[in-house]
Amino acid sequence: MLLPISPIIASILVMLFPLVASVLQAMLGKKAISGNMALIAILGSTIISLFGVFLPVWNSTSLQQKWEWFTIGDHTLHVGILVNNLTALMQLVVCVIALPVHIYSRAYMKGDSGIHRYWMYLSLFCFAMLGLTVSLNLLQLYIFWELVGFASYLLIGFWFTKETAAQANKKAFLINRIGDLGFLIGIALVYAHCGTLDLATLFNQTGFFKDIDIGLISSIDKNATWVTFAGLAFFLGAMAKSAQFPLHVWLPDAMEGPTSVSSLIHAATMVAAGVFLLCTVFPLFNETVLLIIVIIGTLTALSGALFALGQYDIKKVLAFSTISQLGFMMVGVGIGAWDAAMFHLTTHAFFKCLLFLCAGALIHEMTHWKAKAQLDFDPKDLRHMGGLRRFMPKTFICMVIASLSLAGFPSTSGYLSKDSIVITAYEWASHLGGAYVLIPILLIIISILTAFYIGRLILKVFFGSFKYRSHIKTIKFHEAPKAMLIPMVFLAAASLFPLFGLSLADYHSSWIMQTLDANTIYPTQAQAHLFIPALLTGGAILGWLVGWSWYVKKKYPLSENNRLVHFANKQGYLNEFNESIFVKGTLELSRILYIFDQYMVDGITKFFSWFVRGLSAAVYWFDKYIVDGLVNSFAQATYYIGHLVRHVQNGQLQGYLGFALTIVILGILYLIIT
Amino acid sequence: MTIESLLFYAFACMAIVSALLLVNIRNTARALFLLFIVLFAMAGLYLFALADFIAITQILVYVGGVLILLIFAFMLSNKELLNDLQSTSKHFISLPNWQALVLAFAFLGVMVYSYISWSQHMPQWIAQSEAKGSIILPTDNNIKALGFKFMTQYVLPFEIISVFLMMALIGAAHVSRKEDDI
Amino acid sequence: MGLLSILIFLPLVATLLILAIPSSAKATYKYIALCFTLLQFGISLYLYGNFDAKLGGIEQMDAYQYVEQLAWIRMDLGTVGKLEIDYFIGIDGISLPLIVLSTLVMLMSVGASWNIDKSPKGYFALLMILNMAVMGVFSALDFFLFYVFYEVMLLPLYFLIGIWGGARREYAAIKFFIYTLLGSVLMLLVIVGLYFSVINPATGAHTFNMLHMMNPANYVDGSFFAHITNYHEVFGIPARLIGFIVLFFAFAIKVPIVPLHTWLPDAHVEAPTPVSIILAGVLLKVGGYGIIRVCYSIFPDIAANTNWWLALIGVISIVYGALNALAQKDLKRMIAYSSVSHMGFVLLGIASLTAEGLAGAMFQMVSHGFLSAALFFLVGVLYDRVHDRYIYNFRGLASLMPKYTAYVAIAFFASLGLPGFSAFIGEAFVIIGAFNAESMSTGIPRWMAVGGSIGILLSAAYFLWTLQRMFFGQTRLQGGQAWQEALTDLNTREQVVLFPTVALALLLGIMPSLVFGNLNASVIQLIDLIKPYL
Amino acid sequence: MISLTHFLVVSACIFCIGLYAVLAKRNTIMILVGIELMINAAILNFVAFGKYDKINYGGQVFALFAIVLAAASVAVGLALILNVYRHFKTINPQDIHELKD
Repeated sequence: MLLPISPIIASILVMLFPLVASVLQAMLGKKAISGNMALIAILGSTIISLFGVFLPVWNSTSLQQKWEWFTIGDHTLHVGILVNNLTALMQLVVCVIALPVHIYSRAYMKGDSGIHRYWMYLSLFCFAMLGLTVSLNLLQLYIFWELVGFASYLLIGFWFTKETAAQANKKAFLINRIGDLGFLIGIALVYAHCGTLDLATLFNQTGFFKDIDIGLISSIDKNATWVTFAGLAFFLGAMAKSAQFPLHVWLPDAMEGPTSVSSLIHAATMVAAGVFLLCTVFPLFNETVLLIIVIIGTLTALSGALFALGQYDIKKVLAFSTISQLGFMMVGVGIGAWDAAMFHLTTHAFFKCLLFLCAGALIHEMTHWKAKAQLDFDPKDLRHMGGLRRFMPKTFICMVIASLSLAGFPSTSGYLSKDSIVITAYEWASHLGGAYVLIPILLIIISILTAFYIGRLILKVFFGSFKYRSHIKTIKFHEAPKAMLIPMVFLAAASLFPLFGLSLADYHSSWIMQTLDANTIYPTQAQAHLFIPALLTGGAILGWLVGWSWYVKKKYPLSENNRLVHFANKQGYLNEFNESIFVKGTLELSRILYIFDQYMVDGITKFFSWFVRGLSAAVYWFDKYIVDGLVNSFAQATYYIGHLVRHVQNGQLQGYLGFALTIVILGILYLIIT
Repeated sequence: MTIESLLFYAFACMAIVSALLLVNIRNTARALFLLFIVLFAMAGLYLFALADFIAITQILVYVGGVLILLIFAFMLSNKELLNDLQSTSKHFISLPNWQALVLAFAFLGVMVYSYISWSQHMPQWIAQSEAKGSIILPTDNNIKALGFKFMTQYVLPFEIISVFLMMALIGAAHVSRKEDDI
Repeated sequence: MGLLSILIFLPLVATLLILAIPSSAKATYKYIALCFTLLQFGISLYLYGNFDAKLGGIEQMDAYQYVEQLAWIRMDLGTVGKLEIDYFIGIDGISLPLIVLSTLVMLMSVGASWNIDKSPKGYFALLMILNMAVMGVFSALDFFLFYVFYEVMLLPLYFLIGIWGGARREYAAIKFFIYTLLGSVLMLLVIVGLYFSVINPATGAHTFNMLHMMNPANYVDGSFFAHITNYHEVFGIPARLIGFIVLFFAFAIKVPIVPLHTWLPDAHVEAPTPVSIILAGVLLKVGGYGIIRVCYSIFPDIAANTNWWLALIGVISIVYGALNALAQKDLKRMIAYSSVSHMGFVLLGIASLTAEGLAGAMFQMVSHGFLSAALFFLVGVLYDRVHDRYIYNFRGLASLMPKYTAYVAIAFFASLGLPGFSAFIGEAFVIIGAFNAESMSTGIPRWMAVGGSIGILLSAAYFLWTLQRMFFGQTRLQGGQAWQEALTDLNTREQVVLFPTVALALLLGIMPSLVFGNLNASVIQLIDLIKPYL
Repeated sequence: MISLTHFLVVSACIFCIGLYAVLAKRNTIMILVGIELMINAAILNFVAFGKYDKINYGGQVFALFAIVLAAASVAVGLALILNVYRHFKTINPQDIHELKD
């Protein structure tokens, strides 16, 4: 025990610090714009998380505590804290990533008019994310799950006056909603069949790590239809959150948010929550679901890498890279190597966060320089950069380290974790045989593609020549400020292998893998540990050489209007497809339904009222003209006769005479006839 | 066809046509002159009924008195009628008032029908007087016979009608006097 | 005079007081109304505080609390028997949350009525009569008394919409009136039928007592609605089924379900803000309450057989209402359709016949009660300022009215079921209950639950779309500079009205036991009542 | 020898024309003229039938009476017309339909 409090209390504190900071920030509003509260809170959280939760729990014990929440019917739901290896690791990763991002944000967001909101939202996100990691109850987890989505919504739309940002956060939330529905359905299915949502009751309090047979879940038939459906439902939730194909479309758009936010939420932590969820409920998955996870994961990795190739927006390249890497993690879960997935999640969190922070630094400086030089261009566009290594050498080094890690270059953390997934996938495929081999082959290709697109990014940004070189002499191009560099350097250090294990090449000896041992059923294949890393590294170097000749030496073989490039740049026209099919379809349906409602449903009402009014009018007509008409016609006949006679009595001599003579004639005629 | 009947038809036609014109003409002055023709034609017709004295009287009294009176009354009565005189040139013949027309035709029909049916069964006194030969002949001295009758058989009605005529004339004069004279 | 009676008849005192005070002192009316509603709210909180959560209620007379029973009408009808109408009130776990909700919503609506200047005397008098009727409906246990309150509720609403409403107020008022009257007239027939079928075991006379109607033993053998020995059929349909359908129809109009909902958008759009608040906050709940208290409790056998259809109607209402809301351009109409969608959850939850579903439905009613009230109030705020509600006429309000935007955003997110807010608990448990129904074999297939959950997605779509369209982006207003000046941020009064609802939404979202605790026993009791017929 | 019927038909024609004038004319003087026509038609009848009454000479005597009466009636009639015109400023019988002043 490093701290005199139990890990449970410690993890509650870890959660509460950011919440308190967020509430305080909300109450103070514009009076507190320094962000000190948020920083102190996350610092406290990090320290407590490391010393109060992670170190006592890691590889030694797992704890849970619950409090009654409410009773519904015969079931009582609890809220609680579950601390085991998985949750403690996840919590620590979130804290450790969040801390540098907070420091970085102080410089990056300086001077923004809404900065008080920024700190409030960021703290809210940290609270939700940290709460998500240690939730005991699935419903509780779901609540935090949506809350992180909400915080992400707020942060994506931070610059809400920008139309694209307002569109992007709506899109992000809606697509996440689809996943949330899946999650909710999964919860409902589990509740309906197991009667509890308690993770400890369901999967044993250590999660499933060592004793997979103890939890309640072991007593159910894993091949039941509902298990498949529940697994798919949970996976749907994870798909949306972790931006899996085809629900990944929100993530590139989410880059509308501040870059610091992108690095924390949309690269390192929140998007990884899907993977974390799958690891949490892993025992629930049966073969079918796992296979689907693998396929979707591979598809995601492939499409992400392909789309990343065609992007010009630096953040979008990184966003697709994130999608691609999340696909790797999904494959890891799908092949049963969730330990590798978690490992990759951790390493990815560091180097991807770093990549984003570096990109943020670049954008930050580009924007400043642009403002000073009074030029108008998109500061995020790769085509406007080039040769920046001379002006921002430190950023360059950090970014290169992160890129090497992403590409899986030996001696970086990425090398360890990515190889662990690819090699395990190979083992898995060779165990199963047949068409399963496609998966590792695809993964290798994707890895090489990864190396290529990140190489493209580095080469385009830092090598070659700056597009606006003529201006550079008069207006100096600065290195990023210290407050931004320090977190970057820290993360760069964390992206190298020593943090995760002393062995430079053997991922098995990494402490994460040692503790989170997934007990995969298929045999290890020694030769894979040799040729796959060699293949990957060789492929990466080859890719960089090609990239060098293409992007630095300007021997680019493809035209910019190449259809493939367009396809990748437009993200495979998925957005357009969604827009025209789902969005337009739903809107059209709603419009049609409203017309239906107005004219048919309400029309029936109106028809009835029309009918009743018509009927009453008819009855009134009958009454007026038939019933009353009989009475009136008597009166009228009398009146007419009177009127007729009155005509004779009109005081006109000729009239009198004519009338008299008429009567005479009639009399004579009568006489003649008789 | 004898000359007598030809003349009769001519007079009859003249009377009827003039009368028709008389009622249909708009111009009152012309109508009054047409009345003059009608009265003459009627006097002619009386001759065919062997009433020479009546015919003479008709011309004297009507044409010489009544008609002159009418014309004078018309001339004296108003400038509205004179206006009417001027404005009538457009419509030489006025549109008939259809109720009156119907009534008039009805009467005509009834009368003609009754005459025709009646001519089959003449009243007895006509047959008797024909049989006795007590019908007026063209050779008879009507004026003398009338004089006798007025002075003998019809003396009382004659006197009454004389007084009546005087009363009427005095009354007419009284009625038509200027009101200021009272 | 018990506390419950005081709660019911306090507004009547307020009405008399308002009528007695001459019009020259019309400024006092709103303070009188406020005082009395505050007092009512206090009483309801007291009732809530002293409520024994262990007692179930439903058909057990001694499990009701704050019961008052007085002979009201006793008439010897000779051969027909004795007419027995009681003044019989009491509350159980089903009515308690709704009574507390009603007093709160009434308080809100008085707060929203602060600027009424068109004949305030009549307005507040009618509002208070409405208040009395609502309290009466939620606590009456004699069917005749229930019906009286139910009808009394209509009249003030008709006038409130018809006199203080918008441009097409007469149309809307008449539509509303005819629709609800249609339901209640049919209900009267069934009430009479039930009266002649049920006898009070103590006196042997026919009775209107609802609790006696819930006990199968009290039915006269061979009577029209008799439980076991029933040979009566109307057009080949069993009499009890007819009775159930007619009662359901009456309450379904109130809920409202698709396709009996068309009065709602019109009434809401034309009604003044406070009346919209009451309509959405309380009136719709009368429908849900009636289905639970009357349809399900008196006809449990039919309820068990028809729940598939009810759930289907619920799902259709959810999806249909949500899609219609998506097509709206008038903010108020959109919220009105969202009410249809959200009340569909209530029906789905009730029809699921599981404890989770029923409790979720009750929770949803409570949550929707003050959230929709808050939403309508927020629309009213905008309408007060510029007399326009057309969504396309606004843009970028967030820069102009930050506080207002914050409240709108919170209310929207709370309504779309963001966890941490009350609507989430209601909707989630309705969905969970509907899923659970298959395990409990109550006959609700799971695709209905999935269909219902699509409603949650759609509700996010229309709320977020509105938020993005009206509040985000660069400020651009239809009315130009004039609007820009007119659109001031929320004032203190408005914040005082809004803050409690938002706080309550958050509180109930975090501590749902505040509601679940009291109604759980009643829900279990109701399930036990229906279970034998499943 | 002209038959009696001839006279009667001609007198009927004249009578009807006079009748029409009396009923249809919008001028009191023309009405008076119509009356004269009718009287003349009557006189023609008197005269025609009088041919068969040689003993009393009734036809011709009464024809004379009738002529005298007609003259008197015209005199009185015209006097009335003038008076009426002075009073009503019109001689259209249709405008003269009030007995009171």
